[in-house]
Parts: sequence; structure tokens; C-alpha cells
Amino acid sequence: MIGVEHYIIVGTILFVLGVLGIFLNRKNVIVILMAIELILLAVNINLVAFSAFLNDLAGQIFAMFVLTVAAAEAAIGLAILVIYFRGRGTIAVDDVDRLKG
Amino acid sequence: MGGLPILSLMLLVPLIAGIACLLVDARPARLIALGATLINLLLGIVLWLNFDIGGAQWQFQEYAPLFAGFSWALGVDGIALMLIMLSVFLMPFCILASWEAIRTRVGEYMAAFLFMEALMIGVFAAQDIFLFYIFFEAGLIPMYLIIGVWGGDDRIYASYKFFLYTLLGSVLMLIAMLWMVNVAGTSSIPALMEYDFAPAAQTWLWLAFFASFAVKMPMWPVHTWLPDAHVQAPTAGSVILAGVLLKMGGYGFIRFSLPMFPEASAQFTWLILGLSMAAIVITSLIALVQHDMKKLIAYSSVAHMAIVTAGLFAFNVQGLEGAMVMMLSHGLVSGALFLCVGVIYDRLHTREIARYGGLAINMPAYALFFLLFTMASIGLPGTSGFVAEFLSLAGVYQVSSWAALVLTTGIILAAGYMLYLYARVAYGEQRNADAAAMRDLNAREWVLLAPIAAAVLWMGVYPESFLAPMRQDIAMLEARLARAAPAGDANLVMGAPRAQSANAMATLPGAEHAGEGAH
Amino acid sequence: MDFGLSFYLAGAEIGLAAAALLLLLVTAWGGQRAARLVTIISVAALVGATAFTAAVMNNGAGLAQTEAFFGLYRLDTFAGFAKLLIYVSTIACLIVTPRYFERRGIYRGEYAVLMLFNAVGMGMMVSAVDLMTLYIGLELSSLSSYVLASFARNDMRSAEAGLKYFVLGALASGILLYGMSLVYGFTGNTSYAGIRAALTGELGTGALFGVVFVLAGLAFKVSAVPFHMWTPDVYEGAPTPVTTFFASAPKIAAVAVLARMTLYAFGEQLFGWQQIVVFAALASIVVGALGAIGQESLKRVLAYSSINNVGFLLIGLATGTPAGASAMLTYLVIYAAMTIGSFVALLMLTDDDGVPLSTFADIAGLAGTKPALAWCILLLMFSLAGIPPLFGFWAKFVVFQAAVQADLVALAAIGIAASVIGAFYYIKFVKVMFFDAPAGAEATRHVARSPAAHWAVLVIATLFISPLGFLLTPWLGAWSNQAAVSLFTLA
Amino acid sequence: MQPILLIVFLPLLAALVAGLPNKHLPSVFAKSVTTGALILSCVLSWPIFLGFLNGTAQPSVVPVAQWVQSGTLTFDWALRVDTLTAVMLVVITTVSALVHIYSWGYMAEDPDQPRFFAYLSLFTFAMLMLVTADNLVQMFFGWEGVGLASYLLIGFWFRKPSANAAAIKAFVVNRVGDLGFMLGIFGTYLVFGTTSLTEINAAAAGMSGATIGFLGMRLQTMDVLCILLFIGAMGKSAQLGLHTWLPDAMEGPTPVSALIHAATMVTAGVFMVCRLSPMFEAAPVALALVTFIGAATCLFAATVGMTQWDIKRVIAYSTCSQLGYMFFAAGVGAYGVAMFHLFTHAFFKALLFLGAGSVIHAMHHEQDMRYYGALRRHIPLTFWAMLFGTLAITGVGIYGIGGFAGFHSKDAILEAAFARGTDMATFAFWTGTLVALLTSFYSWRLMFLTFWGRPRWSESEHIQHAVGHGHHSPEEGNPPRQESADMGSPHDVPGPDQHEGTAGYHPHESPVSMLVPLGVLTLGAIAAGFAFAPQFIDGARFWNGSIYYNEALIHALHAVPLPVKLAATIAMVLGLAFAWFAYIRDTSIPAKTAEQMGPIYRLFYNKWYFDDLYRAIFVRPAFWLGRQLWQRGDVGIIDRFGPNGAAWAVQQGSFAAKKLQNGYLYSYALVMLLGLVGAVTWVLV
Amino acid sequence: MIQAIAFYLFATIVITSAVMVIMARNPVHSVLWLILAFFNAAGLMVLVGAEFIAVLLVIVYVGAVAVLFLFVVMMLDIDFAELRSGFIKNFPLGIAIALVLLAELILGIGAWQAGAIDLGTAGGATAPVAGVSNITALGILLYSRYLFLFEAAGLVLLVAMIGAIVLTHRKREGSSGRQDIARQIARRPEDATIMRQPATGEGVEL
Repeated sequence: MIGVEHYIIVGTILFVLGVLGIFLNRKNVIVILMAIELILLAVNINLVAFSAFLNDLAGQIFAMFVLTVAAAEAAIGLAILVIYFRGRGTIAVDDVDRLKG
Repeated sequence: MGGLPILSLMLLVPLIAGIACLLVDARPARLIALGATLINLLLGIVLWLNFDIGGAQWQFQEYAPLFAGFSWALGVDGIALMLIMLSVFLMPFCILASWEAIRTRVGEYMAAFLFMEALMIGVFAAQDIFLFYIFFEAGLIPMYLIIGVWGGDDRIYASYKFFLYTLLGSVLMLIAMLWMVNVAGTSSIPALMEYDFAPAAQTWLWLAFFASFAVKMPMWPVHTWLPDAHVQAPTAGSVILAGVLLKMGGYGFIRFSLPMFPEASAQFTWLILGLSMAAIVITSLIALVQHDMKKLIAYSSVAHMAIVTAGLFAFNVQGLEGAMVMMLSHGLVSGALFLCVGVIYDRLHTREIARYGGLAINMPAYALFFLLFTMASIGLPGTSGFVAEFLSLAGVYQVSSWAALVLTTGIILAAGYMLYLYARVAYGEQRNADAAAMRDLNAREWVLLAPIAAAVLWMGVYPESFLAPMRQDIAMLEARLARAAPAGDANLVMGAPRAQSANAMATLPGAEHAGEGAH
Repeated sequence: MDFGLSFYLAGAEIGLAAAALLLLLVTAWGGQRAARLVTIISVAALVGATAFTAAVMNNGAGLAQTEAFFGLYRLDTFAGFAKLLIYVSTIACLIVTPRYFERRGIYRGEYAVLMLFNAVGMGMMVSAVDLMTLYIGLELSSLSSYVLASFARNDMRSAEAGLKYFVLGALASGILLYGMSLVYGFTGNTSYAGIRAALTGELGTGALFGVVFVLAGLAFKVSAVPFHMWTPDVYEGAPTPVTTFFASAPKIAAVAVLARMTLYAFGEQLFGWQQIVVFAALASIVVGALGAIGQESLKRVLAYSSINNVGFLLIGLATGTPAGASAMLTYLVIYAAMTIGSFVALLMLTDDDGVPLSTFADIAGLAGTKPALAWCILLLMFSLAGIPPLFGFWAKFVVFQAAVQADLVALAAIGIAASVIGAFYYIKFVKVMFFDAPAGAEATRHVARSPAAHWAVLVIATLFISPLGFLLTPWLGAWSNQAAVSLFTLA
Repeated sequence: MQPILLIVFLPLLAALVAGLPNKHLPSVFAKSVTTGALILSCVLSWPIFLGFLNGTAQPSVVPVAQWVQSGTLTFDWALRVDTLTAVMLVVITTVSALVHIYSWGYMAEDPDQPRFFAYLSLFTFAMLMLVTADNLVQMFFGWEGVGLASYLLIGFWFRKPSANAAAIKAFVVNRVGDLGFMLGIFGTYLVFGTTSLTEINAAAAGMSGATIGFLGMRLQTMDVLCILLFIGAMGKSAQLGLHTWLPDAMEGPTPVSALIHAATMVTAGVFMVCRLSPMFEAAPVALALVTFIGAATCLFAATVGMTQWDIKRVIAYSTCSQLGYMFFAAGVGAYGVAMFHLFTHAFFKALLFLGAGSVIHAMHHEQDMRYYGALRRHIPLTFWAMLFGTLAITGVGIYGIGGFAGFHSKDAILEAAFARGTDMATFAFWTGTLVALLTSFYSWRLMFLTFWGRPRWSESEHIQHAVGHGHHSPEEGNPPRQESADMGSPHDVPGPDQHEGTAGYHPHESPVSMLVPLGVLTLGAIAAGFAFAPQFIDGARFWNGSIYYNEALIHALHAVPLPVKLAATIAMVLGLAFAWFAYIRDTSIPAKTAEQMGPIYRLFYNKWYFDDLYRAIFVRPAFWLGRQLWQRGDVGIIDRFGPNGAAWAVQQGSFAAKKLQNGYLYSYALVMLLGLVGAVTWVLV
Repeated sequence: MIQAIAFYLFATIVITSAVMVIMARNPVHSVLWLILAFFNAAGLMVLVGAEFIAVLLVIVYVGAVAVLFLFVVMMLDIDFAELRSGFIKNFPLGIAIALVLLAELILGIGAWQAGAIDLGTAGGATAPVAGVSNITALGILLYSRYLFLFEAAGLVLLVAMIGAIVLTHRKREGSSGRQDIARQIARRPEDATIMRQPATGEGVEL
């Protein structure tokens, strides 16, 4: 039988991959946005798995809300990316360094 | 006083006048400031006259609970009374000293001084420990502005140093206060003075308070802000800094460290005496080689304050009273010396000693005042400085002859650097035409110096006026300290008296009378 | 479940949401011309929400039931306190906004609408007693904040601020969510009450990790070190009115959420999180102060200053006691006044062309040209530095008092010693304005007249932090105490 | 009104009235007021003294005002009059009054006369406070007051750097003594619980066996206290080690030298030891020290005095030497004898100084004796006065018949020392006898150089200046001391004179105002000895308990063998003979001797290198240390590692913080991750 | 057994795809890998019995979000040659820290002990109703208990919409395609043309 820990491990690995994706990438902001989606996916796997093994639907409801917010987040993120690209002509992560110090 | 809240009134008068000064032009601002400080001086005299010597320990008490264990509690004992008098006495001189010297942003300047006065009175009158802290710390703001806005060329560095140094010293004290109030359950200073903290806790509390007061005093080696601040501050700023602000440190020791933590104070006596000894020798030697008049006087202040700290930690009446008189005396004398520097600085705009010389020729009256304050500074008997030094050192001697010996070398070194200063400024040939052309004191300057001179002499000849109000409070403090007071190193052991005098000649005729001396 | 009561308790949010939807329509039709009108109505809506909340709070004592929506939402004194503060801050931020964007020709009604949605989100956050409510509220607030940060979309700095804020914010939400999922899994509950009940006694590492991740996620929102990195960049890049807002209302909401989470939901696990909060507090004080020193940009200094202040807030939180929470709330109120005041002052520092005076060099000798403004800034800065008798001292005082009472003397001592580093850059403002002569060509840069709204906000904030503020302490203390107590006595 | 109040406070009043208006009133006003006041004081003093002399007066204390009351430490302003005080009163007021009168003439041309007379009166007041003190602290008040006046008067011509330096030196060196004095007072208070002289003296004997901790050592209480107090006396009385200020003090106007640095102030130390004689009698070690220091000073100063050229310096070293006599007299227990010598010395030393002033006045402020000579005929009255002074100081007299003042007092001292018989006393006796020879030698050397021989005036710059000739450099290596260069000359300048050596200069006898005091003092120098010897030496009743009176010693003193009694006289005659040989008969002897005894001569001539030594081990190191402590200590260490160091550290931290904030998203994310991992690790561990 | 195989299959593919998402040089490939990851995650969810969420995942993510990504990637017209997937300079540190985090999480959560994981106990208020399908059970909860949040989630989406529009929508400047008939009719040839007769060798100034 596949226990909850298997799902949690998958979720954990996905989460860490998502985090890695954020700071390993230096060329493309879009990939960062995708990495964020990976993190949210990891969370969803966790929630759904816990929900199932707890025999409790709250986790799944939570996962739905996470899905909703993830979609909204993607929209806003991409919109910001677009205006940034309009202004700077680049979305390389290395170039997002005007503000510092 | 028939229920008149005179202490609050003394706080309110400069406060309101200060706000008024912010809103008006230069001339009315000067007049308002002078008026307000004179009113406060009058109120101070009323306060003194109504102070019941030997009566209740705390008088003129006012109390209004505010919030969160905080209260508007004011009241004075003899010690506070004397320091309040010092503050209100010096303030009109500060205003007068700035009458012509300050030409820019006069309103703000006067306001800063008036706020300063309110805060100083508040520090000495506060009976709530947090109220004390508020007044104590708030003084940083006007002084920072006074140095920074109206100061000399290097005022930025000096003002920062002053502000951050003293702030850093003070903040730890706040934590200690919070802890004390938490443990003792009261923020009332009189109550805390009676409270016995556990000796282990006292050590830490004492150190926290020490950090603040040592910087404020200032004690060696945390004194270096003082020369810079003094040199850069305008004359009146130096007067108030040396005259009153430094006294807050001494007041803190006598009001907090000693009565609240007697065991810890005894435990750290060696530290205080050691630092005082180091201070008096080191800063005196440094004063000897200064080229800048104000810096020299600033270093001399450090040395004098070392006598205060040593006197306080002698744990006996003489030491405590001597330290108090030293604070009052130094307030007057160093204030007057800074005024003296201001007088010639106003004319020549330099503090460089070498630029002057032979001022006794063209400014005899000035030279006389300067001489008087110089002599008071080196503790010539008959001036206030002597009573202060003598009592403090007499107190210290009872604790440690080594400390007394080293501290007393201060009288030699002080004579050296002060007379050297005086000789270079007032004596010798007139080296510069502009210095030689300076006119003697004008009426305003007479008004500045003469009353202080009178006070200095009065305190030297009849110090009873100043000792009497404090006597009972000092006695109570000594009684409280008695249980922790360190044993002196004298430890007199009586032996069998010798039968004969040293030069008795028993073998000769008439020897039967020899031992009796001339009686 | 009595939906009537639930709607009553959530009335402020519902009303604000309705107003926002309505105004969205007005904006859609009216376009740019309606922007001012929309702003005014938004302010009115917020005033309404404030009044409503105050009214509910007023008869809150008699309010038997504070839970709404099956225990997802709660309007207790704590939430009410935070909401009032949030709404008032939002109002202040909103009324100083139009001028800034109008000068750039980019003012739009959506700004006010987003602020309203943001306020709704913040209201939900502070009322949340369930992870899901918290999450939705948080995201509602965050998403609108991301947009607000990049609102001056033609300004590359604004866009970059938005991008950074978004990416890091999303990462933080991810961490927070992951933590929530763990907490959910290991406690079986999403409601705070359930979590609190489950988190008693010895704690499994799984739940502990959940707690840590949740704290990390929330630490980002309050910009506590080491999750503060976004703050200076975003505060600097975002349009100044938006920065004013960021530094006040969302931070208040985040602190409130953090307080409820730690003190209530994780309240039984004080020793699990106390060390982390202590570390974050000290690190924030030190890093905030160090970062601010050496900055030339005024906005950046204030950004670091907000990090620094969070450190002091967290000291109150770290005590884990009602007194500490009360102190923290008091601090929050005073902090809000100080920070709004100083940012508004910054907003007022523009020349006739609307170009902001953004560096220290620009404001050299300000005391000579604009004495009133300079004196206000002086008071604000000394207050931020915590020098008595200004009210900022009181804020630090109560926090340290609470810390000492909770036997965190070492924390208090280190914290207050580090605050001296902070004083260094606060007094630099004073030094530049009062001590320095106007430098060279900048001297001729005339500081434009500021609109009455700015003056009003600035003067109110300044009066609040002036010694007169001490007169408010009895009420402030009482309210903070009530709010803190309500936090600890959830049914 | 008690006369003592008038005696003491009139001078103060006069000083204020004369001094405060300064030049706003004519100087004759100031002069009249001060001189009048002093004469009145003097007139009031003598009856008191005579009262004690007759044995009719009794000691009394006149309280004036409360001063300090601090716990058990109390001391008030009070004027105490007993025999000892009375002796000092007449000495002080008489000499002071005479000096005031003398100064009318001597200072006639000085523009700052009001200041001068005010200072003089102020000094007199302080000195009177000193001698009338009823407690140690008031004595210290007077002690410091005379120090102040001395400082002001030495630096009276403050334009001269040398005068300023001398004034500061006098004050500071005295302060070294005061350090001891103050510690002594503290210790006395600690031990006796009072500063009252009466009480201390009464209790002293009972304390003689007690021990006390001092500087970590355990010592005899009374020895510690007395040595500390004696250090004060050494400073004020210019005893060996703390004597260096006195010769330099000759920078002051000559009347000042006469009053302060010969007759009164410098004897305060002797007065103090006598005043505290019961205390000292309880401290044998301290007394031995007093004896030794006195004898050593006596010898040392005489050796230096033999070689000096400056007329005032010779007399100054002579003063130093005579003070040594007084101290060892006190040290062997003969306090009355010490006081007697103090008394007689006041007259003849004041006389010598005023006479020297008259000479200097006549020689147009030339002080170098090498440019004098043959003045006997030019200023005869001064010559006679000086001659009597010299006879007095050298102790001319015939045993059994009597002699000049010094004869009585000095012989008594030597006899007392011999009679005391301890090793230290014997050493003092032999030293004293030798010094009697030296005293005679240098005194007559002074007389011969000044009044006999041929005029050597032409080489003097001052005189050249006076007669309008060109300048000649004074002798290399020994520049003459100059008094106020800007003082106008009272002399007419005649045309060039034919006489070689005179450079055409005609010294004039001094005005009457200067000669009258000389006359009065001459009387004193002649008569003070035999007139008062019985009372001072043998008068147990006269002293009436105001000093420790050692009757046994006095008996022994009278019983010493004849050679001892004649020793001083023989020494005196020998000294006179040497001087006559060297300075009259063969004037080349001094130079030859100096050459042959090179190192010793240089040692003496350079004052045993004390000044150089002090400069090398105190003055220069103090300034050097001051600079080091300032630049290296305060600036280089405290500021550098303290505030500036902290600022630097903060700055570095700020740089680090700025560097961390590098603007890159991934860095920020990495920091967040680090924080997260840190927190997770923390809770895991 | 089948379940186990399916789990491992889905899990492997999900993780591999996730790795490829962050490693792919071309962002378009990344999006495609992301879609694959979502599909397989949906598979995992089906395995635990959350069919509705699984379907939602596919519809929302693959249908909307991934497409949005693709759209933006294409729209931004990025020079893919330049956009190599380079790595930051402290790459090893990042990897190390991530591995530490992973190890700690796996160890800490106790997941390495198969079956021993100590889950909490659900309150029961939101337990699935017996005999009701997953979607129905969710629906019942969503429209009663979570109504408030459901509505609020709507606001979140609205804010996202407003935000996206506010940020990206711009008015076309100048001839934005709107036709002004009156102006068009009023235009005359003499307004539009100018006659010039330039001298030889000189140009025309336009």
C-alpha cells in the first residue's frame, strides 16, 4: 500500500525543486514563475494527500483555493513581466538589478 | 507653598517661552528667553526660601498618576534643590552670553536653551524613575541642535559623538530601570531608594547605571566626547554642558547608584577610584599641552569630575558633601571660565591660546575675573573649589590613602595647566595687535561675570548656605550606605603612648618637666 | 450557523468589497476623469468601514458571539484594533496619493479600487482564525499590492519593484503554504483552535516544520530579517504613496496575523518559536540599522528603518505574554503614525516640476527654506530613534518593559543597544536639514507647495508622535491591553 | 571690636579698596590706604606682643564666622592669639608696614602701583590669617593665600616671560608641598577627628604609640602625619628639594622679596612646625627628618650662595640657608630658639633685601655684583644699613656681652643642636657651624663686591643704557637678571665722566621713604637679639604653652662647653677673613679657585643642578606625557578604538549589508532559503 | 500493486518533468515539461481519490495557466539563443542548501519510516459524507461552510483581472484606428498637396 509519506516525499521533492528553480535560474524570469507553480503543485499534492489520509475534505477545499490563487498569481505575475519587458526589453534575471544597495 | 505646584511651574515657564521663541523674531525671542529664565530664577529663589531645611526629606511634592505605572511625580530634597538652583542660576547667563554672539536663527536657539532648562529642572525634580529617564534623555535633542547648528567648524563630528556616545550610555540604564520597577513594583524614586535589591542583581544594575552616568560625567576613558563637544559648542552651550549636564551624571550616582545599590557600589569602589585616579592624572597632563582654551577647560572638567566620583564613592559624609559642593562649584567655575573664553572669542573669534597674550594690560577687569575663576578652578581656599576639593579628598583619604595621594596630585597639575593657560592669555607681552586692541568688559559682560564671581566667593567663604539644605539628605544616604561602606586602609591601631616626647632629655636637670611640654 | 451574525461581523469587509465593485464600474465608465471621485468615495467607504468597526467594537463587550462563518472568521477586540489601524492608515495613504500620480498623468480610479480590495484582504487576514481564511485574505492583499507596486508602469523602477515583490512574495507564499499543508497534515485541522488544541505537549518534527515554514512565510510579510531582502528594493522602486502604504497598513496586518498565529495557534509551543522570533528581532534591528547607514536615498533609509522597527515589534511578540502583545500593539500604532508621517514628508519634498527630492543632498539646509516641514521631520526622526520625550520613545519603552517583565533581559539589552546604531541615521536627517548649508545648485531647487491633504496628514502624525501623544497613553494602553487579552482568550 | 580683627582684616579691606578701582583713582590713594592700614595694624600688633612679653596677656580665640561643617569635620573662621601668634604678628605687620613705606619710593615710577600695593596688603592679610589660624584648614587658607599673593607679586611685571615662569614655578612647587600638607590635614582629621590646633596638640602625645596604614604600609601614626605636614612646610619654606622656586622668585620687585621671600611667608613653614610642636614631639622620625632637611638645606643654600653674582639671589640663598637653621633648631626641640631666629632674621634679612633694593635702585636696576664696587661713598646710608644687616646675619658679637641680632639667635641654635646630643643633632651642629663660616663668607663677599673695590659700572648694560652709551654685551654665560626694563630712571644723566669704571654714572642715594624703613630695620638688626633673647630662649612663661617648651634642653643649652659657644664666632671670623682675602686683598683668588675646583664650583654655581634635574624628570616628561596621552592615548587609542572604532565597525557592517543587498532576485531567494534552512536546522537540533 | 506501479510511474514522471522545467534551456520546453508535470500530478491525485481536484488541475493549469505561460513566452518575442539557462555563481552552495533542506524535511517529517507517519486527527466537521461522490461532497462544503472564502476567492480572481488589465492595457496613441468621417470628408487636395518648383541642382525641402 502506498502510504501518505510517499506522497509527502513527492511533494517535498517538488517543493525543493521549485525553490531551486527560483534561485538557480539567472536568465529567464518566466522560468521562475514556472518554478513558483511547481511549489504550489507540491503544496497541492501535500494537501490532497493529507486530506485523503486524514479522511477530511478541508485539504481538498484548500487545494482548490490554492489552485485559484495560483491562477490569479500567474496572471498578475505575467502582467508584471510584460510591462517590465516593455520597458526594459529583457526578462533576464541578471538584468533585474536596478534597485540595490 | 500653599499648594502652588512650583516645580511644574518651573518646568512650564521655559517650555511655553520656548514655544513662543520658535514663533517670533530674533529680538523678541531674546527678550522672552531672558524674561523666562529670570522668572525661573525667581521661582528658584522662592523654592529655596521655602525649602524647610531639616524638615521632610522630600518637599514640594507633586503627584499625578499617568499611565502604566508612570506618574508625574515631582519633588526635591536638598541635593536636587541645589542642582536646580545651579541650573536656574546659570540659565540667564547663557541667554545673556548669546545676546550678541548668536545672530542666526535666534528664535530656535533660544527655544533650544529654554527647553534645555525645562529638561534640566525636570531631571533634578523627577521622582518617578521613568520620568527622570525621559528628562535625562530628552536633553540630548536640544544639545545636539545647539552644537550642530550654532557650533564651530567641526560641529558635525562633535554633535554626533555627543549624541551617540551619551545615548549608548543611557539606553542600558533604561533596561535596568525597567527591571528594577518590575521587581520592586514601584517606579517611585524615593521608594526605590529604600528598596533592597538582591546583591547579585545589584551588580548588573549598577553596571547599567554606571554606563550611563560614567559617560555623562564623563569619566575616563569615556570622556572623549566632552572636549569635542565643548570646543564646538557655542559659549552658552559649553556653559550649560559643563555647568549642568555633567552634573546629571553625578546626580545619577548619588540618587540611584549609591542608595539603590549600596552593596554593588561598595563592590565597585575600586573601579571608580581607579578610574578617577587615572582620570585626574591623565586628563590633567593632557590639559597641560592644549592649544585651544576650551579644550583645556574641557579636560580640566574631566579632572574635576573625577574628584566628584571619587568623593561620592568614599561612602562618608565628607566625600559626599564634597562631591556635591564640587558639582555646584564646578558648575559655576567652569561655566564662568567658558564665559570668559566667550568674552574674548566674541572679540577675536579664535580660541587659540597663542593668539592672545598680555590681556591684563588692555583688559584688567577681565583679567581679574579670569584670575578669580582660574584660582577657583585650582581650588584656592576662599573659593568654592577649595571647599569642594578639600571635603572630597578628606572623604577619599578615609577610604584609601593611595587614592587620596594620587587624586591630590590633581591640585599640583591643575595649578600647572591653569596658571600656564592664564599666563599665556593674560600675561606676557601683547603679541597681536588685534588682541591688544580688544576693549575691556562691557556692561553686559560685567553682568555675566560678577554674579558668578560673587557666588564662587560666597560658596568658598560660607559654604554653609549650600551645605545646610543637603546635610540631612547626605546623612540619610550615609546611613543607608553604612552597611556596605568599605573599610578604610588607615585602620588606626592605638598603642601605648611613649612616655616621653621625642626631644625629652631625661638625663639633664629639669628633666622632670620635660615630658609635659610647655604646659 | 447564523449567517446574519456572520455577515454583521464581516460587515466591514463586505461593505468595502461592495464599494470596490461599485467603484470599479464607475471607473470603467468614467475613465481617468473619475479617478478623484473614486478616491473620495473610497475614502468615504473606508471611513464607513472604520466607523462600522468602531461601532461593533463599542458594543463588542456585549457581543456574545464573535465567531463567524463556521469558525473561519472572527471579529474580536484584537481584530477590531488591527482593522481600525489598517483602515485609518489606508485612508491616510489614500488621501495623499492623487497628487503624486496626477502630476505624472497616470492617476486612475483602479488605484483606489485596488486599495479597497487590499483593505478587504487585510481585514480578512487579521480576522482569520483559519488557515484558509488567512491564505485567501493574504493573497487578496498581496496580489493587489503587487499591482500597486508596479502601478507607475512606465517607470522602470516601479516595474522592477513589482517584479521583485511578486517573485519573492510568491516564493514566500509558497513557503507559507507548504508550512500550512504540514500543519494541516500533522494536526488534522485548519482552524486555529484545532491547531492549538493539537499542538500541545511534545511536538513531532513534522508539525514543528510546519510551524517554522508558516513563521518564515509570515516573516516575509512583516519583512523580518532574513526574509527582508525585498523590502528596500520594493520600497524604493514603488511610487512613494504606495511605499507609504506598504510600510503601514499591510505591515500592520502582517504583524497582527503573525501575532495571532504565534500567540494563539502556536501558543502552546512558545519555546518552539520564541528563539526564532528573538533571532529575527535582533537581526532585524541590526540589519535594518546597518543597511540604513550609508544610504543616500531617503526612501531607502526609511525602508531600512521599517525593517529596524519590525525588530522592536518582534521583541514584543517574542515575550509571548499578553503584556508583550499589548506592547507590540502600542508600538504598532505609534509606528504607523511615525512611518506614515515620515513618508508623507518625503512625498511633500518635491520641487516645482514634481521631481522628488530623493537624496540627503537634496534636503540640505531644508530648515532654512521650509522650517515647518523640517521641524516636523525632525520630530519624526527623533521619535523613530526613540528619544524621549517624543512618543516613539514610549513605543520602545513598553516593548522593552514587556521583554524585561518576561525575563528576556538580555534580549532587551542587546536590542536597545543596537537601537543606538539606528539613531545614527535618524539624526542624519536632522544634521542634513539643520546643520548643513544647502549645497551648490541644489540650493536653488525650490520645494513646491504641498497640498492641504499632505499637511493635514503630516501634522496629525507629528502631533501624535510629539510629547502630546503621551496624553493618549491611558486609552492606547487600555485598548492594547483589551486587544491583547482577547487574543489570548479565544473561546 | 577686638584689635585682632582690625589687625587682620584692615589689610584685606585696604587691598580691596585700593585694588578694585585699580587705575581709576590716582595711585596715591591706593598707596595711602594700604600703607595707612598696615601702619595701623602694626601699631595695634605691638601692644599684643608686649602684653605677652610682660606675661599679662592670655591666649584667646576670637570666632569670626562659621566655615564648614561636614559631618564631624568642622572648621570655622576664627582668630587665635597666643604668644606664637603675637610674635608673628609683630614681625608681619612691622615688616609689611615698612615695606609699604619703602615701596613708595622704590615703586614711584611704576604705572601699576595700585595693583602692587593691593597685592602687598592682600598678602599681609593672608599671612595674618595663617598665623592667627585656630585650625589646620584656616592655616591652609592663609598658606594658600600667601601663595597666591606671592604668585601675583612675583609675576607683578607680567610682561616679562621670566617673571611669569617664576610665578608659576613658585605656585606649582608650593603646591607640591601643599599636597603633603593637605594629606597631613586629612590624616590628622582621620586620626584625631578634628582639625582644631588646640585639640590636636593636646591629644598628640597620647597618639604617639599608634600605628596607621598608609599607602599599604603600616607606620607610626604621628610620624606619618608630621612628615606629611612637614612636606608642606618644606614647600613654603623652600627647603631642600622644594627650594627651587625661591631664587627664581627674585623676579618680583625687591620690596616683595624682602617682605615675602625673606621675612614672612617663607618662615610660615617654621611657624607651622612650631605651632604643631606637640605633634612633632610625638614623632621622632619626623623630627629627625626635620633636623636633617634643615641642616642639609642650610649647607646646600650656603654653598650656592657663595658663587652667585646676582645680589638678590645671594640674599635669597642666604634666606634659604637661614631657614635651614630654623628648621634644625625646631628639629632638635628648640622651638623657641627657632622662633627667635625667625624673629631676628625677619629684621636683618628684610634689611638686607631692602638695602639691596636701594643699591639696585641706585645702580639703575643692575643686579649683578660684578658691575658694582665702591658704592660705599656714593650711597653711604644704604651702605651703613647693609653693613649692620651683614653684621647681624653673620652673627657678630662677643660671648657674654652680646652682639647683633643674629649672634644671639644663631648661637642659641648651634648650642641647642650640640646640647641635644643625638647623632642627627650633632650632624646639624657641625653643619651649622660650617655654614656660619660660609654665611660670613658670602655675606662679606657681597659687601666687598658692592661697596668696596673699584667701580666696575661701565660694563653694565643697564648703566650703559642709563648714560646713553652704546650697548656692551654682559659677560658671556651669566646674563644679569633684569628688573623691569621699562621702568623709568629716576636719575639725571650727566655728561661723560672722566673716572674709569664709572662710565660717568652717579649713583644717588635713595629717597627718604626708602631710607626710613632701612633705619628702622637697622635698629631691629642691632637690637632685636639682645633685647628679646631672654624671653624667646628662656621664657617658658613667655611662650605660655603656645609651643612645646623643652626646659631640659634649654638648661643643657646654657651648659654647653665654651668652645661650642665660641664656634660660631670663630667660624664667622674665618669667613670674614676668607672674604677679605679673596675680594679685597687679591681679587684674582676667586677666579683661580673657581678654576681649580672646577666641578665643585660648577656644581655650586649651577645650584647643584636641581633646576635642570627637575626640568628633566618632571617638567619635560609632564609635557611629553601630556602630548602622548592626548595624541596617542585619547586620540590614538580611546577615540580610535572607541567611538571611531565603533563607527568604523558600523560602517563595515553597513558596507556588508549593502553588498548583500545586491539587487539580484536569486541572491534574495538564496538568503531567504538560508534563513529557512537555518530555522529548520535550529528546531531540528 | 497496480496502484503502487501507477504511483511510482506518476511520481517519477512528475519529478523528472519538474527537473526539466527548471533545467530546460528553452522556456517553451519548460512550459511543456510543466504541463507534463501537471498531468502526472493529476494522476497522483486520482490515486488518492481526489478526482475533482485532479480534473481541476488539468483544466485550470493545463487549460489556462500553462497556455497563458506559452502565450506570454511567445508574445514577449525573446531571443531564445541568448536565453541560455545559465546558473548563478554560487550554484554549488544553492544545491547544497537545497539538498540539506530536502534531507531535513524528509528526515524530519518522518517520512522515511514507511507507515509510521503520525498524522493528526481531523476535527470531523469536514469529513466526507459517506456514499457521496467526491465532487458532491466538495460542493456541499464549498457552498455552505466555505461560502465566505469561495466568494473571497472570486475577489482574488477579480483583483488579478483588474491588475492584469491596469498594468498591461494601453491606449493606442494617435491614429488608433478610429475613423473621423467629418474630417475625412472635409479634406481637400489643396490642403494636402503643395506645388514646388525647385531650381536645378537644389533639392526639395519637405
